[in-house]
Amino acid sequence: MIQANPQNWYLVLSTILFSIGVMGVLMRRNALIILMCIELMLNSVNLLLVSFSAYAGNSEGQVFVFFIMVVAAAEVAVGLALLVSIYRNLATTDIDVLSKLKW
Amino acid sequence: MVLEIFNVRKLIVPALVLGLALIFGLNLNDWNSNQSFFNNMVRIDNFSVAFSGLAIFVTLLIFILATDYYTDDQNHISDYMAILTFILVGALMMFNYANLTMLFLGIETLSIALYVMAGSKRFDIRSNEAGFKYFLMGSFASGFLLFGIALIYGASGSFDLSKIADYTIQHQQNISPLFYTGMFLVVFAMLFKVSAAPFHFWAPDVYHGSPALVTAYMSTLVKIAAFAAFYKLMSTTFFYAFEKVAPVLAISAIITLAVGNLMALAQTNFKRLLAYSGISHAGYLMLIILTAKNQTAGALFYYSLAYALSTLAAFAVAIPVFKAAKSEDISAFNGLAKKNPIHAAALSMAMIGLAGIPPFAGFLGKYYIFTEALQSDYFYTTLIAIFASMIGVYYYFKVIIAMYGQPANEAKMEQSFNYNLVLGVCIVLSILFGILPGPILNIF
Amino acid sequence: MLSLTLLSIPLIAAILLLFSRGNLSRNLALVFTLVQLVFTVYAYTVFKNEGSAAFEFLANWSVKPVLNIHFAMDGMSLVMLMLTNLLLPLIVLSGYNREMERPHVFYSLMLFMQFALNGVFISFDGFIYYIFWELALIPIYFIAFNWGGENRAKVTLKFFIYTLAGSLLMLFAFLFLYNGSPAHSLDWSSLTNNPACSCNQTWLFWLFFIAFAIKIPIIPFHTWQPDTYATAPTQGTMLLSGIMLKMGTYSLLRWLIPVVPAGVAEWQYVAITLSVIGIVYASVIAIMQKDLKRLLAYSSIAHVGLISAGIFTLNLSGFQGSMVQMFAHGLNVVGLFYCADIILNRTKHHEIEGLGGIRLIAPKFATWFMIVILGSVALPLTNGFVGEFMLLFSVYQYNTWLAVFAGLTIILGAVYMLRMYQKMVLGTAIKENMVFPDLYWNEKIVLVTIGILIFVMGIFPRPIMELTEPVLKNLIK
Amino acid sequence: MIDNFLELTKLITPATLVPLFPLIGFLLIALFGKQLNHVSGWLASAMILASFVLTCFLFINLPGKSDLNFELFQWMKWGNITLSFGFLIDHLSLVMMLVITGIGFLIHLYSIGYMHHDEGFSRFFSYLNLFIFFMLLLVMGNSYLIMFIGWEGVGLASYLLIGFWYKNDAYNDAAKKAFIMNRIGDLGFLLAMFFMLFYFGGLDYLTVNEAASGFEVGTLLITSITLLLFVGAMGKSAQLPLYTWLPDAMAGPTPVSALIHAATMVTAGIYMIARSNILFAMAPHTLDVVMWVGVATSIFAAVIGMKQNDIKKVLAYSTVSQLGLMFAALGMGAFESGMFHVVTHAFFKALLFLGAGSVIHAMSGEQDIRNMGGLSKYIKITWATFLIGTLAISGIFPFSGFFSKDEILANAYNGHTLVWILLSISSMLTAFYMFRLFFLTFSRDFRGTAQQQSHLHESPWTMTVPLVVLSVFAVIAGFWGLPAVLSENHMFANYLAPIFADSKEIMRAHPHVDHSTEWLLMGIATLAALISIGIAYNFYIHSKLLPEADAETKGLSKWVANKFYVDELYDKLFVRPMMVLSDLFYVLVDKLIVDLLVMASAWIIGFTGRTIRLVQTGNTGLYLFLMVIGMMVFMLIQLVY
Repeated sequence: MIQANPQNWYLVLSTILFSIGVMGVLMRRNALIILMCIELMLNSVNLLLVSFSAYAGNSEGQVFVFFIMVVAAAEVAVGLALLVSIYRNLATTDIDVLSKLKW
Repeated sequence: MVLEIFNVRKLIVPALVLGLALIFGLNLNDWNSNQSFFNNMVRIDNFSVAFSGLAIFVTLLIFILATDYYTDDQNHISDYMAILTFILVGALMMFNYANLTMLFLGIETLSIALYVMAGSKRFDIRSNEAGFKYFLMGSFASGFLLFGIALIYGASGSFDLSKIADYTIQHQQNISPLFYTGMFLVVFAMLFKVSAAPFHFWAPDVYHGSPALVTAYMSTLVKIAAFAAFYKLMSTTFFYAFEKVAPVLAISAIITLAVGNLMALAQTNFKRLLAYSGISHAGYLMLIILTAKNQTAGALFYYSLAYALSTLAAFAVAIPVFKAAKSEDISAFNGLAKKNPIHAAALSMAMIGLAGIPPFAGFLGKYYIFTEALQSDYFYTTLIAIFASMIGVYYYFKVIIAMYGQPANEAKMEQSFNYNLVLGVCIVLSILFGILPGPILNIF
Repeated sequence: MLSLTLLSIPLIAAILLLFSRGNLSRNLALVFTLVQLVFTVYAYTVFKNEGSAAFEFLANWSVKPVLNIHFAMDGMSLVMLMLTNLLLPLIVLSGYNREMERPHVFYSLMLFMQFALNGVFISFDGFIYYIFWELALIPIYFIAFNWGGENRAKVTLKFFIYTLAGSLLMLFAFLFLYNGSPAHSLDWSSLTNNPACSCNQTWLFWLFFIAFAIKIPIIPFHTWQPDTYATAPTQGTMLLSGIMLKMGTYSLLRWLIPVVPAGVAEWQYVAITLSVIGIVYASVIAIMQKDLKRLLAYSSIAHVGLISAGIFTLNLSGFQGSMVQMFAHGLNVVGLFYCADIILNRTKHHEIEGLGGIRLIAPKFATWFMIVILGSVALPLTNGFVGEFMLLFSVYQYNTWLAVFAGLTIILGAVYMLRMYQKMVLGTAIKENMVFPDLYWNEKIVLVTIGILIFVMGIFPRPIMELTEPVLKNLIK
Repeated sequence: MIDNFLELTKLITPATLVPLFPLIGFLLIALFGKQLNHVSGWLASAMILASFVLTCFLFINLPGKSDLNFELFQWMKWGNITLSFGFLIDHLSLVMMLVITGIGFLIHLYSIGYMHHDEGFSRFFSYLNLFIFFMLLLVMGNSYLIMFIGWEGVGLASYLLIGFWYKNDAYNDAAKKAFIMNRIGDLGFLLAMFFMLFYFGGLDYLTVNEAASGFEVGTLLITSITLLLFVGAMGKSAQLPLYTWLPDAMAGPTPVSALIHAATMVTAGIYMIARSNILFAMAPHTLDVVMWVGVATSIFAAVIGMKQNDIKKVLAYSTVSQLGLMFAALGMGAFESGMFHVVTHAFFKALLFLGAGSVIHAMSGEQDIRNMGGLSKYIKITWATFLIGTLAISGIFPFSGFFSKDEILANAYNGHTLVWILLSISSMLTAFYMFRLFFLTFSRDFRGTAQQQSHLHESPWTMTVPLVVLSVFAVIAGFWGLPAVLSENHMFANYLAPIFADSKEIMRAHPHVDHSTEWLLMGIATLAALISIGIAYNFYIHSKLLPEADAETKGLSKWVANKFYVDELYDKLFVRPMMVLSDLFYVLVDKLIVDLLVMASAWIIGFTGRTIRLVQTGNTGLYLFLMVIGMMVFMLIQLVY
């Protein structure tokens, strides 16, 4: 299936996805959306790994994807917890507000 | 290594300490036994044993500090200790990895636990901020790390360090641009982890906002782990592609030195000061990464040890002082010399050690680094590093001046055996290794 | 082994002193410094003066990076050791009737300083030398800072960073040499036998030179010095001016000249010119100084300017003269600062104006003060003359006009010293309510010892010259 | 030869003891002054007497024309340079030693009386002994270096003694001034020694003279050396332009003025040139300089002396003037004449000073001659001896000054007519102001207060005996050097002949003036002196003139009375600028420029730190953005590479 398309297509696609994620992180100010953008970055990596794995013919890449998914889940859990905590204290999810620590 | 399931709260720390001591012993047992486990996911060699030992030792000291640090917060102590232990687990993985998967897992285990610890003062908005900032930037960097790993995988077809190295050897003339891009992304991510410029922005804020004990842990164990992992990567996997990345590393080292030392000058918050000092030390350690081709693990280890000892000693004095003064500013140290001359002297020694002045281990570490850097012909980088250490003296001595030159404040500092124990151990070892560096310097 | 003994006595003493209190610490410090003096004298008596180093101690410290320990003594080291270990008991004794906080820490730092200074003078390996060089800085910083006068935090920090900056330059030079030497050896003999490529010697020279110039201090690297001398407690100032700045001049002879001979030869003229300008410049400034300790500080700059000028002439007169003068200046400046301290301590008045008539009530003090001043203005038959004669002669050998210019020191020195003496000690204008008891017993011992040595050295300078002659002759080659 | 040698070695111990006695005296009195109290005066005198006796012993026993040159120990030695501590006893040094110990002893004796009531009695004598010690070193040394020790040492003693009454700041200033001006000269001396050490390889007279003979007459080197030596002499012997310290030095007790600032120390410069006669003989240009400086000083000081009203100041300027005369003699190459005048001058000037001291003693400290007068009635011995001194210095036959001065004038006439005229004028002026002084002090009526009058008394015997002894010598000393017209045997010149033989050869001395001319010259000199005395008599006895008060002095005489404002000139030219320079260096250069550069570099670093710190805004978005920018830049760098 995957091999039906040239490898570079996957590369370009996941790079574009990754870039979208990066741009999202950079441009959005809402912490939740940023979180989602990071997820997007991670998932673009997943796609890339899977495609590489398929082309290279070994399964290591796919195993790695599972790790990433697990870690991403954990990360999101922690991130959301922190976000909740912040929301409780500040009643906002705008990351620009988080600038008490500076200089 | 799973030690978090305890009910008797008071016993947690002693038990953990005991456990750690046990692991420390077990770990040493592995000296000179090169083995690999789990399908070559983990490899134990002298490098990893030494650094594991160091990490465990640091954690041990941190735990000793933790007993008294968390006296007011007994309810969550088990959680804290567990998470701290997780950080150690992550760090150990970062020393032992033989596979990029393990590197990734180690970094994430360590980082996620740290995000939590950084934000662990739930009702303190600063702590929240620190945790969340760290989390955001950390996972952002993880994204790059992963993308880089993926690209490397794509180019070399493996996550295994030695196989990747083989790939670079076999394709010396035509290494795929994918590989280089991946390598750069991984290097960037590692630079982020070691808080090298221009990826250092998180460090001051996070160190500043986190609870002091976590800051101590971050600035010692986490930094050491990141550097050890980075070093391993550069000295083995990327060994043959090193020349490609060297200029970037050199520039990064220079900026790091400049930024860390210059920005520290005007700091008033002690933790923030140590954060910048940590950045500047990252700059010196970057010199070791720069010379990784020459197998300079000894320098890395010695410097890490020296740095960890001095920093821990500083925190062992600072934490009770902060508690007493209810402030984390340098002014909290005002007049400490009158109230607690011994503590003041110890903190002075720690600061002098950090500044890299003999007879403390910090000096010899720097000396070693500089010799290696010069040997690899990083002439101007070394010169800049030397200038940077001149600047460094100023802000370290700011603390000393506060202790000896300012009138004492009211706050009374409580004495605690545990703090003093850690302090004593750190200072004694720091002098000892400064005077008798042989065994440590030539460990590898 | 003797080298190690000389190092260990003050170190052990420094540690022991931390556990003593009050008067006990003073007595202990005195005893230890005297023991150290005895050992030094013993070293002198058993030393065979053949131009090579004796009492060698060699050990490997670390394999990678290559660190070696090499202690030894030659004539030059011995002279400096004698100076150090002779002055230390005097300095300790000078503090006997002074109130101070935490004397045990103070004296412990002082002995630690002695340890470091001894180390500097017997180190024959660049690395270990550098360590001792830096080590000496820490105790004096704390002495000056903790027991200092007004504005101490700022002043001492400036001092510390300034001198450390210089040291780091030297460190860089050593690192470079380490790297350049095939065996990675910083041993003195290997450095001198295989000098660096002359293409590098220029900047190596400057790195070393600036490091030493700051310590000495040579104009224009001197601005830390007057402030620090004025602020530091007098005993600290004695250490600084009596011994520590000799580290700089000694190092010129020990390290700079043999290690980068081509660089020295090339830049000799700059170094001499700077030194000679420093002599006149500092003397002129001293003339109108209002603060006593500051005046002495500038006079010290002038004197050591002559020493360094003599050293950079690279002839035997200059080398020999500098050794004699280092010893002499060490004694004199300690005496001068002690006299200053006696005045400051009793009158709480540190300005030259507004005091006077001390001679009326304290004639003994006035007399000994005068004797020390005579040594300092280089009256013949005092120690100052021998050194200055040889040094000026060496400058003359280099360039006649420079010698004329440098020779102004004998005029200007008299001008500022006598002016100060007249304003503070002579006359009748006694400050109101001034209580000025004449010399106490410890003050008497210190000043009389110095005073007698001033003449003994002035009349019999030969032992010092004989001690250093073989070493310095080798240096000329 | 062997006999000679043995005889000489026997003399080493006494020769060494000569300077040792005063040193011992100094140490004893310095250490035990309090316990010794007034004994210290006698002790000190005894020490000098012992030295004097030993010197006489040496004088008698020194065989023939030989000299005693021995080394005590090596002082400094480095490389191939050896500087030893040794003595040279020859005729020249013996003459000086005799003067120093002889007159020194008398002045010590005198001081016992003079200083009797002073609280610093024993301190005074310790200083005096110290002075004698250094002065003996100066003349006995066998090298320039030893001479330099004495040279600076007497400077020190002079400093201590001028500022003896240290409570008075003006005295302290005078002492300081003396020391510093001497040091200016000393620098010249020092540099001369460097030249000698460098080119001749040693500093002892033998080496120097031997090495110098290898050079040609008038070479730059020898000229430089001699000029520099002369700078030293100018400082010590108060010649233009370094003379201003000597009048101020009268702040010291009067015996000090007599001993140091008239008889011995100030003549060190003449001794030095006489000692270096070979060098100077080889430098004709320097000799000219010496001569003209001497002449100028002689006239200049004499003019100032005419308008001084302080009894000691008059004598001080007369000393400067007489020293100028001696230098003029040296400059003409008449070394022995210069030395002869040193000796005679030592007697009569010491006599005059001691007499003045006696007057001041009688007047309870008054020094202004306008407030004296008629003292001849009260202090007869002083009056008589003072008269002898005044006649001697004025050059009246047969007093000693006549002979020595005449010798110099005769030398001047023989080749330097202009100098002869100028020196004659100077002599006339001297006679005038000395008799002005004499008349105003001793003749006419008493002009002081009644209280002073009631205290007028003759001094004790310890003071008068030295006066009498000195006056005897002031009379007879001239006969040691009778001019050729009166005697074939010039004892003094013959005695010193071996010393100056070589230099005479180098200079190819002028033939002596013939007898008739000499008679003529003597006549002119006497006549001139008598005319001056007459004028003085006319002014101050006949017309009963009095010097006007300071405020009334006007015009030229005000200039003269104020010493041509030389002190003020020096103050403006050197002292003030030096002070301004000092402040300028300190405030502007040191604090503002040098230190500012240091602090500015620190500040720039700090400022950079404070500025770039602002990047750390705390905004996560910015951080992330910067990180990405950083990555891109790094990638770009990589591509460029």
